[in-house]
Amino acid sequence: MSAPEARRVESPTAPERGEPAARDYLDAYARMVVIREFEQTIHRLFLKGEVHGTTHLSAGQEAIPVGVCMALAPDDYASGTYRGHGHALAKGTAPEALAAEMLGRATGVCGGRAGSMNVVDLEHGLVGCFGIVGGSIAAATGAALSGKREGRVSVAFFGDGATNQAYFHECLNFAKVLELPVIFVCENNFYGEFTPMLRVTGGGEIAARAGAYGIPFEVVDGNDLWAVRAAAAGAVERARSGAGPTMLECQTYRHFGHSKSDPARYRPSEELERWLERDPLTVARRRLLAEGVSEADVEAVETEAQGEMERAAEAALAAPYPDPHERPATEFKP
Amino acid sequence: MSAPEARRVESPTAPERGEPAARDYLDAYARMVVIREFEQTIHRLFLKGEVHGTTHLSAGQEAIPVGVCMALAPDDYASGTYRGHGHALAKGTAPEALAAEMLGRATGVCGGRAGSMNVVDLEHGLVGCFGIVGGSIAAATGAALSGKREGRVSVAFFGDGATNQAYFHECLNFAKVLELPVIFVCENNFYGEFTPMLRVTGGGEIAARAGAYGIPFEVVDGNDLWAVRAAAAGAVERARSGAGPTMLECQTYRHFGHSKSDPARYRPSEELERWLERDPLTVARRRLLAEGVSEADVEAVETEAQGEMERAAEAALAAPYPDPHERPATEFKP
Amino acid sequence: MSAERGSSPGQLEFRVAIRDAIAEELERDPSVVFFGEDVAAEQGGVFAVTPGLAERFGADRVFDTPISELALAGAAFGAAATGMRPVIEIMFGDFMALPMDSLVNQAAKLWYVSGEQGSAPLVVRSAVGAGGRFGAMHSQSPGTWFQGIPGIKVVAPSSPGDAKGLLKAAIRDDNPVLFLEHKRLYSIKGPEPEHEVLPIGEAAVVREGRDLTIVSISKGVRDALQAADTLAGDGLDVEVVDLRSLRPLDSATVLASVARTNRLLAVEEGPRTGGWATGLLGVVSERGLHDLDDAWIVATEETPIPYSPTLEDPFLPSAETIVESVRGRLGTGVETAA
Amino acid sequence: MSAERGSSPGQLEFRVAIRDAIAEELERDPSVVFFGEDVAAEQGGVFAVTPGLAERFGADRVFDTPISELALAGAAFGAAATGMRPVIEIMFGDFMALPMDSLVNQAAKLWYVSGEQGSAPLVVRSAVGAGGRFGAMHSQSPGTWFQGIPGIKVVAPSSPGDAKGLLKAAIRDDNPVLFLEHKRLYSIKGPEPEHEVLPIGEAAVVREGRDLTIVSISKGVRDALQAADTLAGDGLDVEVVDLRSLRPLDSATVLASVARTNRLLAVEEGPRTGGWATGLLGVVSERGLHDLDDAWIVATEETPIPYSPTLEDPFLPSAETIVESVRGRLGTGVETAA
Ligand SMILES: Cc1ncc(C[n+]2csc(CCOP(=O)(O)OP(=O)(O)O)c2C)c(N)n1
Ligand SMILES: Cc1ncc(C[n+]2csc(CCOP(=O)(O)OP(=O)(O)O)c2C)c(N)n1
Ligand SMILES: [Mg+2]
Ligand SMILES: [Mg+2]
Repeated sequence: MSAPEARRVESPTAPERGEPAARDYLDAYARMVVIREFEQTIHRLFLKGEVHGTTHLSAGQEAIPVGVCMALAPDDYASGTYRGHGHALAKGTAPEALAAEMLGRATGVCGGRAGSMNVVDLEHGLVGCFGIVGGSIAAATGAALSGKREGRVSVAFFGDGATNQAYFHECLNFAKVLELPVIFVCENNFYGEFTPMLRVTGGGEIAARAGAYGIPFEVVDGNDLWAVRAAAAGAVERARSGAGPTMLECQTYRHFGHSKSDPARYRPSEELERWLERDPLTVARRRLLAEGVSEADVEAVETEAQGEMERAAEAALAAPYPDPHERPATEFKP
Repeated sequence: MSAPEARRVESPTAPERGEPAARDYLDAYARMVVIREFEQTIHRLFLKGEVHGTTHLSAGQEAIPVGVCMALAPDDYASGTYRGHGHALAKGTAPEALAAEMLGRATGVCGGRAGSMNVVDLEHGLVGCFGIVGGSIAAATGAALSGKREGRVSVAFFGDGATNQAYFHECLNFAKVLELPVIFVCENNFYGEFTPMLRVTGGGEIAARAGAYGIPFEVVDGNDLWAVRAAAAGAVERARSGAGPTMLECQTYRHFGHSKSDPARYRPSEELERWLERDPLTVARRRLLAEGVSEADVEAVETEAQGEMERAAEAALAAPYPDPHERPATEFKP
Repeated sequence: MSAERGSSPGQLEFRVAIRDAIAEELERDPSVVFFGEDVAAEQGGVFAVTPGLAERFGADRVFDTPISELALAGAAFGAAATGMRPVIEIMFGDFMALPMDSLVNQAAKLWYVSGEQGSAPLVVRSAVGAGGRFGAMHSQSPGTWFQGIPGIKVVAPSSPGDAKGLLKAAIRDDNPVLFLEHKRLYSIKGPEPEHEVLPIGEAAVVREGRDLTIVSISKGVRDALQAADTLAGDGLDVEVVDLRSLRPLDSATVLASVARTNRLLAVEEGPRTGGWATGLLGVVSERGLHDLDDAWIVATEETPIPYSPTLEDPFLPSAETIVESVRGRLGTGVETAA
Repeated sequence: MSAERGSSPGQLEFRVAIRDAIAEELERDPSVVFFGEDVAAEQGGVFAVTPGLAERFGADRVFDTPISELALAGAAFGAAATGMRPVIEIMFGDFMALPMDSLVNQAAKLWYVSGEQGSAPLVVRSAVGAGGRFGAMHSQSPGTWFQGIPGIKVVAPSSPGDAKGLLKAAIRDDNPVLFLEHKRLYSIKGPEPEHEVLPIGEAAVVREGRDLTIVSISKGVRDALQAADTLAGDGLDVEVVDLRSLRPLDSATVLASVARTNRLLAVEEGPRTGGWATGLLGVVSERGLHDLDDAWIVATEETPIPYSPTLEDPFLPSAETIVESVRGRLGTGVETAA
């Protein structure tokens, strides 16, 4: 049983929309590069013992959070997963604050308390990243209750495995019944931890599950920034206009194993290769050039992004560890 | 928003099957009458203060458990709900033991410990009735793990409201992935407690949710014993042959309010009347006569059933209350 | 405030106290919303606690939900994290295991784990407790399941006045609060509260005495008070402490009381093993061992809750079993301070 | 039995002890099945506890499931009620709130509520505990959430030998059992158990002493033993009791120990309020108050578990903090029995 090639379904719902300019895609590409660099840096730092516990890298899936966040306003809400570095970075968390969090430093976005799996960045509308599979779905559904009043949209990022969780079912139905402005973005990378999606997913069609709740859905090439953004823009429009939730199944693939200790031997090597050829960075780069962006401009943002990440990592590595005596914890908000 | 008339969908999956004889339907009708008498007796006894706490009557829904159990072997498994008197009686629990349980007597099927909402009768394959909405779905799914080894089928009875519960989603997917011999029987009576099904059920199509898991489904006229039995027989055949789970959405209506204290004012009176005209007992009686069963034979089983219930109630009322000192409870099975 | 006050003036019914608290906070603060299963229906939930609220505040503020406890709590979490103050109803406390992941791993953790960026000001109301013949799945007191969860408050009032003041405090609290309402209290009446809000985390000495401290919470406090009256006839002067919340746990009030009476009885509607009552004795023995001449517990058997009246009644603590236990433990010739 | 034994003979690794126990019971009893998330994958779960079992026993006996903890527990319940003996894995103890309804309201209640018609012989294995930098949602010890639930046993071994004997007992037990495996024990080694099964519900005096009883469970027992060694250097003769299960709670063994030592320290990896440790002190004060000269607790702060090493390390009880606490509480001039 191996993952099928991503298939693309034309959006039946997306109307004609003002397309972003090539410059916007170049910026988005830069953000994707930052995420890729971030993951590679974290991987290196993990092997050096600087990142503790475990960590789940999202390399290969960058087009999804970046494409979705292109369609959002800065004060829209989002929630992510333990594989959440990309979710946070796309939503606006500074690489340095995020890296410092991974390293358990006092300057981390959560002061070193959260670590890799549980990042929260309320300032940037990131309600949280959730170590519990499916938790992000609830958080975004609830944020959409606020969003409905405020004209804000809320996005839940989650994996294919999460669609078998209680949270998925109850929250999608809840959101539909209340017509909440929430977008359920499933990053279908065709595996849970070590178990192929098709082996544990009755029916095998993730997006179709949304249909059963009366929620419009779309299957999207999750490695194509343009496709993700377009689908997300349609969903955002629907949400803001009061038409309720949408589900996007973005098909993609993770480049690393599930977590730090996983060599991912359960994946056929042809499958991996096929997907590596469709690396979302490669796809985006090619498209940028095809759309007339110059090689020099592309290289410039790449260099800039790499530099940004290097500086962030250095600053994070230089930051102090938190001192429990200096900042005594409280159980409750006073 | 009011409940639609039950619609009937021809089973796309049910092959030609050996039909039971008219005599079998007459027996089944007798069982339906016993259930109806049981509910009316419990209602009376509740008003007299003999039944304690609360109780949920299934009058109006009798054709479903009886029709499903016609298609089962005696040692197949089933699980029911707090509205479970019909589930237990159809599965084989003696009316006297069940009535005594409602009355909190020592001779109750659970010794008076369970009461109306939590009846268990393992001897008759009733894994349990569950006060927690959705619990029955899990119990039957698990029993189907045993059933798969033993050639037995397992049935979960549950309501429309339960299809919004975590248990529904996780267990249907689980059962499909493992191709378990389980039949999910949704008794769609178009209301949860006081809230109309359509107002809290995204998509509004309960059976269609099964489709999203790749589970074959059928929408059945739940007030027609023949229709229920036929659909159940198809599902049982599929389960026994290794073809996995089936979902039956049996559309029906409860005659009483949700529980003892509910006058059910939220239901339009035309709606209630429309459904009362299609009382499953009336429907069955008419059909029996049409199929050539004599009025005398029908009356005979009616009288017999009423007598059976009367004797059961009397015996239950005469039974002693449990004495905690006589039979000290243990937390664990020794 | 509400149309349905208790008949005699100043006689506040427990369920009306709850309703009024919600209504007043809905009125006061637009960020408050209230939702749950069948709560907006004409009946106002299965215990008729909230009729009229939906009509008064509209479907944006008060609404019915699917039977989806996990989504209820999850939605409340996400809303609370983004500025709202949701009050949700989990119909029976027994169902509290279903939304528990969201309460424990989302709501309770936001404040600390986020590095204090924000918190989840939500309230979970739920009907708890036995004695109504509702059987094993509709009678439990889930307070103890949550007492050990840092970040969530667990409140259980024993009187209408406290219910109103504590619920208003809970809704204004910036942290998640479980608010447990004993079913057998819904119809009792009592005076209006003296203050608009009652701070969460303060136990109350509801009766002063010199010979024995009985500590309880929720309905148990009423039983203890009744038992104290009876025991007064024995010449025993009983002090009664109402914990009012299991977390925060106001051990200081209990310790101060025990320092005066030197004897402690904790009465819990729940099993002894793993309950809050043994924990309370533990706290006192850790910090006040030398004040303690005696300490014990009245609790339930270590089984699920039975249905039959002849099983349920003796299973539960009551004024009678408290009196019996005190007499048995202290003897008739207890040396009193008098 | 297993291919992957610890390198030196007789040196049983904790994770292998678990694996062997499951394998031996699968072999012995055809009604035993084992399922969970990624447990049948080549790796044998995220802690590499169960590699090889799927290959050896086949997909009918050992299989992977969807990420559906509630269905896992529910399916285990229904299977157990109908004659099977399912062993399931809930990957991290923190996820135990998701299946809790099935465990509490289905499995734990069947025996009693059915009037003893049958029971639910299932085992829920789960990796618990902090110290691995897994953060607030992958480090909790949910034993206390379940300690107050009649009808379910809560077991947590501290050594490979106990793990094997207790897990085999759990699988043969006719009741539901939570079997909590501390992550930081997986790689430790110890002797094979002396007996095939170790009865559930019996605490063990793992070190005898006359001056102070330290009670703990799971990894805490190892910390206590290490602390006892250090304190021996101070001239303090410490007895260490391993509870081995929180329910049933073997208070008799603790009471007997305290009757000898007159001092009790309970060490819990979890918050003090609502934990099992305060409860244990409570049990002792109820039944052994007059044996007690001192009693106290080493536990965690009342917050979620932090990620950063400089926060997590001091947050957790350890041999050092135990020693420090004993020295602080008893002083250097503690009057010992010697
Ligand atoms: C409720 C819960 N169960 C199990 C886990 C352990 N776990 C972490 S990630 C994961 C796989 C998730 O797969 P998917 O949803 O597809 O997301 P992906 O990791 O592929 O991004 C599992 C089982 C968890 N964190 N939470
Ligand atoms: C988990 C849970 N939530 C809420 C309830 C309270 N409750 C009991 S019956 C009921 C309505 C159930 O509706 P449905 O599933 O349609 O079954 P019906 O009562 O119509 O047979 C509710 C909300 C419960 N018992 N369990
Ligand atoms: Mg995945
Ligand atoms: Mg219904």
